[in-house]
Amino acid sequence: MWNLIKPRQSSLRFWQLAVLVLLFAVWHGISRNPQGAFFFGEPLAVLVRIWQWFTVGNGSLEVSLGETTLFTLNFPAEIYPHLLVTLTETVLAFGVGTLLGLGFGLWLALSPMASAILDPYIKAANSMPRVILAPIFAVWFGLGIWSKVALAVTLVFFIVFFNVYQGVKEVSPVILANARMLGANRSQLLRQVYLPSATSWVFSSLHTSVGLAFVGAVVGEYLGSARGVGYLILQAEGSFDINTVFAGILVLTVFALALDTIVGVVEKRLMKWQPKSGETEKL
Amino acid sequence: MWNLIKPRQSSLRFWQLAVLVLLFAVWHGISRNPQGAFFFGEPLAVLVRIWQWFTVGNGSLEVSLGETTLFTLNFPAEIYPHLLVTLTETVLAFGVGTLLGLGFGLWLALSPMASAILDPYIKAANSMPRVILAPIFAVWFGLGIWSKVALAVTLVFFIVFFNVYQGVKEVSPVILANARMLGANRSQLLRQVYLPSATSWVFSSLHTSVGLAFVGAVVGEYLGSARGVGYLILQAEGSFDINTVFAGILVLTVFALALDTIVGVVEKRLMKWQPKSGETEKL
Amino acid sequence: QTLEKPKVSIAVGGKNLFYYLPLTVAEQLGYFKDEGLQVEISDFAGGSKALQALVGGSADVVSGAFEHTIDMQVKGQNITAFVLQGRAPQIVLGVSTKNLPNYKSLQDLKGKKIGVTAPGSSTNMLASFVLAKAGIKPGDVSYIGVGTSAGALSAVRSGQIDAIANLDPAITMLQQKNDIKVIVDTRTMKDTLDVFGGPMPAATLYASGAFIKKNPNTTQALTNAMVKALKWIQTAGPDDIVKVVPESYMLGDRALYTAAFLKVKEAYSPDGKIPDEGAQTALKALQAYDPKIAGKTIDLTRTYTNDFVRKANDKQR
Amino acid sequence: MQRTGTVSQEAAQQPGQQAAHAALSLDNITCTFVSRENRAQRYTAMADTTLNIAPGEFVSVVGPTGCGKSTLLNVGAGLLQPSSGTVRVFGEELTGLNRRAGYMFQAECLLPWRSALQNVVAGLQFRGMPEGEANRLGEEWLARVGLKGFGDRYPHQLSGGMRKRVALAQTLVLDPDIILMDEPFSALDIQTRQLMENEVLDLWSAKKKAVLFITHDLDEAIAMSDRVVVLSAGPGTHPIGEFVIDLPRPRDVAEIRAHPRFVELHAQIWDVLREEVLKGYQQTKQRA
Amino acid sequence: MQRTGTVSQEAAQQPGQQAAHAALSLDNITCTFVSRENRAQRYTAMADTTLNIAPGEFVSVVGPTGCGKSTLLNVGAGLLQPSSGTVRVFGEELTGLNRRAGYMFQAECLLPWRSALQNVVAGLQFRGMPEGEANRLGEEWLARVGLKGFGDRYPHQLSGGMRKRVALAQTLVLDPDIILMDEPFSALDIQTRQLMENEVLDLWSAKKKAVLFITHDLDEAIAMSDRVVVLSAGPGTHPIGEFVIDLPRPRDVAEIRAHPRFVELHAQIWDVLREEVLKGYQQTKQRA
Ligand SMILES: Nc1ncnc2c1ncn2[C@@H]1O[C@H](COP(=O)(O)OP(=O)(O)OP(=O)(O)O)[C@@H](O)[C@H]1O
Ligand SMILES: Nc1ncnc2c1ncn2[C@@H]1O[C@H](COP(=O)(O)OP(=O)(O)OP(=O)(O)O)[C@@H](O)[C@H]1O
Ligand SMILES: [Mg+2]
Ligand SMILES: [Mg+2]
Repeated sequence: MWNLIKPRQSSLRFWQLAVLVLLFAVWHGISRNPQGAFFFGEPLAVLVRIWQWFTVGNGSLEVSLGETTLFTLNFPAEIYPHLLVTLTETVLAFGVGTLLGLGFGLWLALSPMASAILDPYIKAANSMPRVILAPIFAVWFGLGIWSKVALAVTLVFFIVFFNVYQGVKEVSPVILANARMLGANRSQLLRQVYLPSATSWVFSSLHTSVGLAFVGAVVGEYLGSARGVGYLILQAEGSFDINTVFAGILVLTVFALALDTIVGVVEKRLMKWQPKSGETEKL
Repeated sequence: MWNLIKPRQSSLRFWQLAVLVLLFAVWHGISRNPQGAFFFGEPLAVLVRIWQWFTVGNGSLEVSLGETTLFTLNFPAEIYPHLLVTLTETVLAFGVGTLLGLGFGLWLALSPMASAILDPYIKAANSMPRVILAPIFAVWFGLGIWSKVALAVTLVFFIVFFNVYQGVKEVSPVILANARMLGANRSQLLRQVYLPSATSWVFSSLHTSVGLAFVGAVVGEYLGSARGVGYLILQAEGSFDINTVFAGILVLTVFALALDTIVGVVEKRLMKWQPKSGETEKL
Repeated sequence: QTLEKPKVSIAVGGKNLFYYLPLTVAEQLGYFKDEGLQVEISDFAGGSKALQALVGGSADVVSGAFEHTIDMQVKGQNITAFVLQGRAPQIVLGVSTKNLPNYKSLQDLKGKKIGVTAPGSSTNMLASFVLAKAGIKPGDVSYIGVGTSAGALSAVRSGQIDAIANLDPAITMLQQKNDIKVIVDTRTMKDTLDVFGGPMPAATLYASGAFIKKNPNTTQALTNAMVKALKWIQTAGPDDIVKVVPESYMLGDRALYTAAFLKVKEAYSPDGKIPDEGAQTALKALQAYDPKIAGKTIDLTRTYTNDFVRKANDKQR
Repeated sequence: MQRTGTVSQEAAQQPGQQAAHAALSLDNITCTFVSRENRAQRYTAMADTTLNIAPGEFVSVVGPTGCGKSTLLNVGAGLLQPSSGTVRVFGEELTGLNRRAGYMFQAECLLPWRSALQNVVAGLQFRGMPEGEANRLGEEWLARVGLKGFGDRYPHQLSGGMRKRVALAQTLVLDPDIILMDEPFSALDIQTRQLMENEVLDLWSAKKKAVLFITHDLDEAIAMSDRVVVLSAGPGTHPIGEFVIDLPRPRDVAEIRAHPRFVELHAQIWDVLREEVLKGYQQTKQRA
Repeated sequence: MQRTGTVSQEAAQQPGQQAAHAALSLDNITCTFVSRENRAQRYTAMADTTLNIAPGEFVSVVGPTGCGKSTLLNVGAGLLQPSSGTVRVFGEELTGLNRRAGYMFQAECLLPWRSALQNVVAGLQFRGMPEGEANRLGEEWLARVGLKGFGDRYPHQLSGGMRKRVALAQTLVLDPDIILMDEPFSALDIQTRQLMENEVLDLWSAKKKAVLFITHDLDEAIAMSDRVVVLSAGPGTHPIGEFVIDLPRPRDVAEIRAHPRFVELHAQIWDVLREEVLKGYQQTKQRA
C-alpha cells in the first residue's frame, strides 16, 4: 500500500499539493475556533480577499523622479500598484545587496589584512537591529522606495557577504595553485577560480536572501510608507483585519517563490559541472 | 613611509583601534550639527549613558517558573537585569535556532523526496515577514522571554538551515562512497562525514546568525516586553532620547562580538584539519 | 493665492486610528484636493517614527500628538502645531476583568503589569499620570508595550497583563466582550478635565517652523481642509462616517465601528483651535512625567499657532 | 587474435558453472552514462560484460586507460547501478551497497578531517569495535604499510604515496570477504610497491579472500593473480581475453618475474593488450 | 655506496659552475614544516638540497615515496617558501611564483567547472590568446594526448588516466621554459604511457626546454633524462646520487630499454635507490 503512494519523482507535484491542502485544512480547522480565527484569519476569507485585490477597483501609480512626475500608470485592480512597488523594492534590494555582498566578500576574503582589521566592525554592523535604522534611512533616502531598499539591503548584504567570504576561503589549494601556475592574474583568479568555486556558497546565500529581501522591503513599508504590500498589511493590522494581513503574506509568498525559482534556474545552469549521483541510464 | 605603517599582523590591533577612533571622530563630527545629533546622538553623551547604566542605580530580576517566583536577583546597577534578559534570549535563540536548522537541514538534505516536497514551503516560510508573527508568538509563548526567543529563532533557523542543506549536498562523492564502503550506517555517515564536511558551511552561517539572534531578540522586545535592552531602546525612542538608543546598540554590539568570538574559537578548534598556506618555517 | 508647495507629504503613525479620523475624512472627502493640494499620506508604525520623518526632512507635515512639539523644543527642534484634531487624548485605562475581578481602587494596581502601546508613549504617560495622582510611583508597576492591535487584545484576553492603557478601536473591542472594566476614559471631556485638570490637546497637524514660514499658503490650505473635515464630523452621524471611511477600516464589523465612533465623537475638536490653557495642561503633564522636561523652560507660544485656524474658520462661516 | 580467442572461449565456459558459487559475479553488465541536461548525450562505457570471481580467487583486470575498469569496480561495489545485467554476491543478487566488499578507490578518498590513524580505524569504529582495540589494530596496519609514526598527520600533510598507503590500510584492516582495488600501488616507488604487493599476497593467502585487482602494470598483474582479464578499449568495453596464471604459489613478486612461464604469459597477454591500447588510442585520436 | 659517492662528488662540482647559467637552480634548500597549532611539532622534509638544471636539460628525480620530491617541485615552482636557501630562475632570485615554469601536479588539479577542452585552454585564455586560436591549439593538444572527442566532458566524467592526460595537455600547451612534472604518467597503462613519453620527448627535443621530472619508474627516468638524481629517504631528504645518462639521442623510450648502457645505468641507480627505499621503510616501521 505504502509503496503505491510512496512519494517519488512522478508523484512529486501530487504530494506537494497534498501538503498544501493539508496546510489549508489545518488552517481552516483552526479558524473554526473564534480565538484561532482572530489570529490566523479564515482561509476562505483570505482567498476571497486576494481575489478582490486582483479584480476589484482600480489603482494608479505615479512614477516620479525627484519632484517631477514622469508618468502615471493605471491598473485594472487595487493590488497592482502596491505589488509593483514591493516587487521593485525587493528586486532592487536583492540585486544591490547581492552585488555589494559579493564585492565586499571577495575583497575581504582576498585581502587578509583588510579583513582582519574590518572583521569586528562588520560583525558589529550585522548585529545591529536594523529596525532602528529605518528613520535614518528615511532621512537619507526619503520616504519613497529607496529607504525600503536600503533596509532590505542591510539584510541581504550580510548573508551574501559571509557566505562569499567563507566560500572563497574554501577554494581547493591545489586547484588554486594550478590556476596560478597557469598564469592567471588577480582578476582572472577571481573570475575563473574563486567565483566558480564559491558558486554553491553564493547560491545557498541567495536562497536565504530572496526571502529576506522580501522581509526587508515589507518591514520597511510596515515602518512607514504610503504604498506597497507592507503598507496594506499595516493598514489591515491597525483595523484588526487579519484576513487581509494573511492575504498580503500569501501574495508575497507566491512572488518570493517565483523569484526563488529564477534563482534556482540560474543556479542549475551554472552548476551543471557538478557530479551528480545516478548518472547511468536504467534500461 | 607607507611601508612603515602598512598594516601587518603586529600592528593589527593598532589599525583596528584607528578605525574605531575614526568612526567615533566621524560620529562626533556629525553630532556637531543639531540635525545630525537628533538622529545619531552624541558619542560623548552615549558613553556617559553607558557608564551610568553600569554604575548608577540598582536593578532586580525575578526569576520565575510559571506562576511561582523562584528567586530574585539583585544587581548593583540598572542595566544588568535588562542585559541578562536580552543575553539569555539571544543565547537561547541562537542555540535552539542552530539545532533546529542543523536538524532540519540534515534531514532534508538526506531525504531528497522530503526536501522536494517541502522545499516551496520552507522558502515560503523564509519569505514571511516575521514581525507580523510577533503577536501570535506572544499568545503562544507569553510576553516573557520565550516569545522573543521564538522570533529570533525564526531568523536564525533559516540561515543555518539553508547553509547546512547546501553544505551536506557538497560532500565529495568519493569520500562519501568511501565511508559507505567502510560500513558507515546512516547516523555514522551523518556524524562522521556529512557534519564534518559541512562544518565550514555551518560556521559561516553561525557568524551571520549570531548577529541576527541579537536582532531577533531586540526586535522581539521592541514589539512588546517589560525588560531587556530592546525595551530600554524602545522607551528611549518614545521619549526621543537618541543617546540612550545608541547606548543600547553599542552595548549589544559588544556582546555580539563576544559571542562571535566564542563561535570563532570553537570553529578554529574544529577546523584544524584544514590545509593552510605557508606551513613552512622561515628561518 | 498660489500654493508654494502643492505637493505635501504628510506622515502619520497609525492612520486608521480614531485619533486621526479628521485627517482621513479630509482625505476621503477630497477636501485637500479642493484646496488644490496633492497630499501623500505615509503611514508609520508609530507616532515617533512619523516625527522622525519630519525632522529628517522626508515628510513636510505630521499628523501627531501635540506633546511632540514640546518634546522637540527641548531637543532644539522648532516645531509648531497649526490645527487641532482632537481635544481629548482618547486614551482609556481599563483593568482586566479576568485578572482583577475584584478591582476596587487604583491602589489595587500596585505591583501589576500594565499594557501600554509602547513604553514612553502617550498611553504610558497617561497611565503614569493617573497612577501618580493615586500615589503609586512608576517603579511600583511594570509597563509592557503591547501595541495597538491584535497583540493588545490577546495580551488582555490571555491574562498576560492586568490593566491596559490603549486607544480605540482596541478598547471598544475589549469592552464589547467585557474583557476590561474602564476606570479612566479620556474619550470624554469630563474624564480628560478630571485627569489633567484642563483641556488636553491631542492630535494636531504640525510642521517645522521653517516650513510654515516658507509655505503660509500651503499651511493655510491644509488648515482649511482640516477645519472643514472637523465641521463635517460634528454634524455627521454614524451612517455618514461609514460611507466616508475606507471599507478596510470597518474591520468587517460596521456596528462595532459606529459604536466606537459614537464614543469618541466628543473628543474631536469642533473648530481646530488649540486652547491656550490646553497647551499649559500638556506642558504640566509632561513635566510631571518626564524628568528631562521638568527643569527646562519652555516657550509655549512657539509650539502652536492659531492664526491659520482663525482664518479658516472665518472663511468657513 | 586466434590464440586469445581460444583462451577466452575456454574461460567463457567457466562463468556459467561458476556463477552459482562465485563470490562476486557480474552477469551481462551494460553501463550507459547519460548527461542529465541532455538525455541524448550518452556514452556506453561497458557492454555485455560477464565476469565471475570465485571465493579465494585473485583476479586482475588490465586494459587501456579510460576503458571502463573503474566503472566495473563501481558496479561490483554496488556504487553504480548498471543499465542492465545483474550483480551477484555469494549467490545473492545485489541491491544497494555491497556490504561484503572492501574497496580501495583510484581517486583520493581519505576523510580529510581525520588523521591518518583515525582514517585507518574509521571502518572499525563504524563496526563498533572498542576504541583501544581499534587503535591497536590501526597502529599495526600503519606499521605494515610503512607509516609508523605518521598516525597523527592529516591527509594534506602526507605525500601522495603515503595517502595511498593509508587508504590501503583503511581497506584491508576491515578484513572484507571481497577486496576491490583500483590501481592501489601506482603512486609508489618500485621497491615500496613490491613490499606492499607481498603484504597483500600474504594477507590473501592466509585468509583466501576473493580479490578483484585493477592495475596498469602487467608484471604486477601476472605476479599476483590466479587469472588476468584483459578489457577491450572503450566505448562498449568487454573482456577480450582471460588468462589463467598457473605459476606456483606462494610467490615472491620480485623473484617470480624471472620464472620462464611468467615471461611466456607476459608475452601472450602483452600481445592482446598492445593491440587493444593502440586501437583505443587511434580511435580517440580520430573521433569527431 | 662508494661508487655512488664518486658520482655524486663529480656532480657536486658542477652546480657551482652551472648555477649562474642554470634555468632553475635550487641552492642549499631546507624545508621544515611546522604545525600551526603546535609550533614544536615540526618535520624537516628537505635539508641542504642543491640542484641545478641547465636550459635544455632533462633531469629526473627518483626517490622513495614520501621523501620530499613533490616538496622539491613546489619550491621550484615558487609555491612553497623554503625555510632557508635560495631559488634562482635563469639567474634571477625567485620571489613569489615562478612565472616561467609550467607545473603538472601530482594531485588532481583540473578546474572542475571547466570541460576538458576549457581546462586545456585555461592558461592560454589567462594569457589573453584569442578564443578561436586557443581552441584550435587546445583541440590539437587534446588529440595529441589521445582525447579527441572528449573535449566537452567535465573532469568528473573522465577516468583517472584521462584526467591526468588533460592536465598534461594543460601544462604543455603553454610551452613554458621550465617544465615541472610530478609523476605525470603513473595512472596510465604501459602502452599509453610510452606514447605520452615519446610525445614529451619530441616536444622537449624540438624546443629544448629545461625539464624537472619526478617518477617512480626508473626505466622511464633513464629512458627520458640527461641526468637522474636520487634522493635519500626522509626526513632531511637530499640528493645522494646524480647519474649522467649518456645514451644517444633521439631515443625511443621502448627501444632504448634494450641498449646495453641502459641496463648498466639501471643497475647502478637501482643499487643506490634500493638501499635508500629499504632504509626509509625500516625507519618508518620503527619510528616512535
Ligand atoms: N559520470 C560519467 N559520465 C559520463 N562518462 C563517464 C562518467 N564516468 C566515467 N565515464 C566514462 O566512462 C569511461 C570509463 O571510465 P573509467 O573511469 O571506468 O575508466 P578506467 O578504465 O578506470 O580508466 P583509468 O585507467 O584511466 O582509470 C571513460 O571514457 C569515461 O569518460
Ligand atoms: N603541509 C605539510 N605539513 C607537514 N608535513 C608535510 C606537509 N607536506 C608534506 N609533508 C611531509 O613532507 C614529506 C615529503 O612529502 P612529499 O609530498 O614531498 O613527498 P613525495 O616525495 O612527493 O612523495 P610521493 O612519492 O609519495 O609523492 C612527507 O613526509 C610529508 O609527510
Ligand atoms: Mg580508473
Ligand atoms: Mg609527491
